[in-house]
Amino acid sequence: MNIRIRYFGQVAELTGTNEEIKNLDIGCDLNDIESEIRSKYELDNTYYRIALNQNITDNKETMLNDNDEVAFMPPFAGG
Amino acid sequence: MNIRIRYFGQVAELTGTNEEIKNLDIGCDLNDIESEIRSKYELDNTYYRIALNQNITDNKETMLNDNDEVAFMPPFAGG
Amino acid sequence: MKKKKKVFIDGAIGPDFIAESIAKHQTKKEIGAHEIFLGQVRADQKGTGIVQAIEFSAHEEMAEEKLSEIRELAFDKFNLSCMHVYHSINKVEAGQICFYVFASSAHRKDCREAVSWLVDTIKKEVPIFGKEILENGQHHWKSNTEVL
Amino acid sequence: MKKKKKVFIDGAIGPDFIAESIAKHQTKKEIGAHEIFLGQVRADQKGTGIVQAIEFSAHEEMAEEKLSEIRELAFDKFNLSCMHVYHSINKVEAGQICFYVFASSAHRKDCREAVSWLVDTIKKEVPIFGKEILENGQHHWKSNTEVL
Repeated sequence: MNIRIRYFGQVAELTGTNEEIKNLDIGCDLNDIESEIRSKYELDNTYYRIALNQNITDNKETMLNDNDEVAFMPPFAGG
Repeated sequence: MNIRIRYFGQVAELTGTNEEIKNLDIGCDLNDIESEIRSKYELDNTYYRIALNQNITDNKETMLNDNDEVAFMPPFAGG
Repeated sequence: MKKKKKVFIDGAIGPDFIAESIAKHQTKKEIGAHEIFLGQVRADQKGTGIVQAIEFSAHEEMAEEKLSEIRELAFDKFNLSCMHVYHSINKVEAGQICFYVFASSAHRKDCREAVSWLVDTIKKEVPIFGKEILENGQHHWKSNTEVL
Repeated sequence: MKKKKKVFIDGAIGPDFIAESIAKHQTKKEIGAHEIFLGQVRADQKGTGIVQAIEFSAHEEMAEEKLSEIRELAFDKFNLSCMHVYHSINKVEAGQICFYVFASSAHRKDCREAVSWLVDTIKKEVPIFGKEILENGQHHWKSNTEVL
């Protein structure tokens, strides 16, 4: 299944890209994708939250579906 | 002594004038002037407060001095 | 001797006047937040008629003195960069703006609380009077003691 | 299907834009009070440099969706005639306006409380990001969790 991964603000600066598509096996959850991204881009010291299909979630056991959007978002700074 | 009497808003509408000068005997207080004005213009059913020299006061025993300003002011309506 | 600032504006306060006063603050780069209150004349039903305009009058010297005291108090109470207050005198039609309070500060809490306090205090303590002219030719005297 | 309103403005929000949106409300004669909040970019010291501009970015679709929910909630919570929210995207220089919240109601309490709630809620819940560009060429990432 294809997952669209998007990076914003400081996270995008660290990843060097705004988005990428990952092809994952069915049965993967948010934990799986987060671990991969964290180690690939060395995000261990970066503060971010994850939005799955535009909703912030802390439940990393959520199963992913084809065409899901996973967004890595640093602290909000509007206003 | 001369006292400057000023009327504002609804009070001025009832008195038909914005101001007048009254010549009073030394020793008169706010009570004296208020009674005279109330009966002259029939202000018994009119809500107002009095400012002596631009300060609202409820102390009607305050003695008046030459050139004092006594203002009859209805409820404020700014804003 | 307190500095008296211009407070009264003849007739309605125009949106352009507000825009100009906002623009003037763009050189003040320590400001992070502006809070603005605008009072607009409402076409309320009053007795048998609808308000068409308010004719404002004031004890101007006393109002300016009082506003200058209120301004000093606000600078003491809140951490502000700037503060401006304008009120209409004479006729303002329904739908037009008659009262403009503007405060600026580094952070939003100060200007927010200042504007809220300024609006309430000015309505209560400044000798401004308002004759509501109704469409049917009658009039009604506005009073801030009726609705707070 | 919620109606999405235009939220993002490319670059600074000009005083003229604000004046126009005030002027548009003068036909609404049930309005007695407008409350406005303006966020302005501050030339803060950040580390070794001074903020010269902020480059805003956002998850725009998510931000618009979130703002549309916040707008609906505000209409439920407060008795409002109108409400408008605009935020800059891309570069805004220090001294310029990047955030504009406007609410109107018959009486001042509603629009005052609404603007206060809207500003706080939007800063906390809407995915907008800000890169503070310093005069010395470095940059710093703005975060609303630092100062509330």
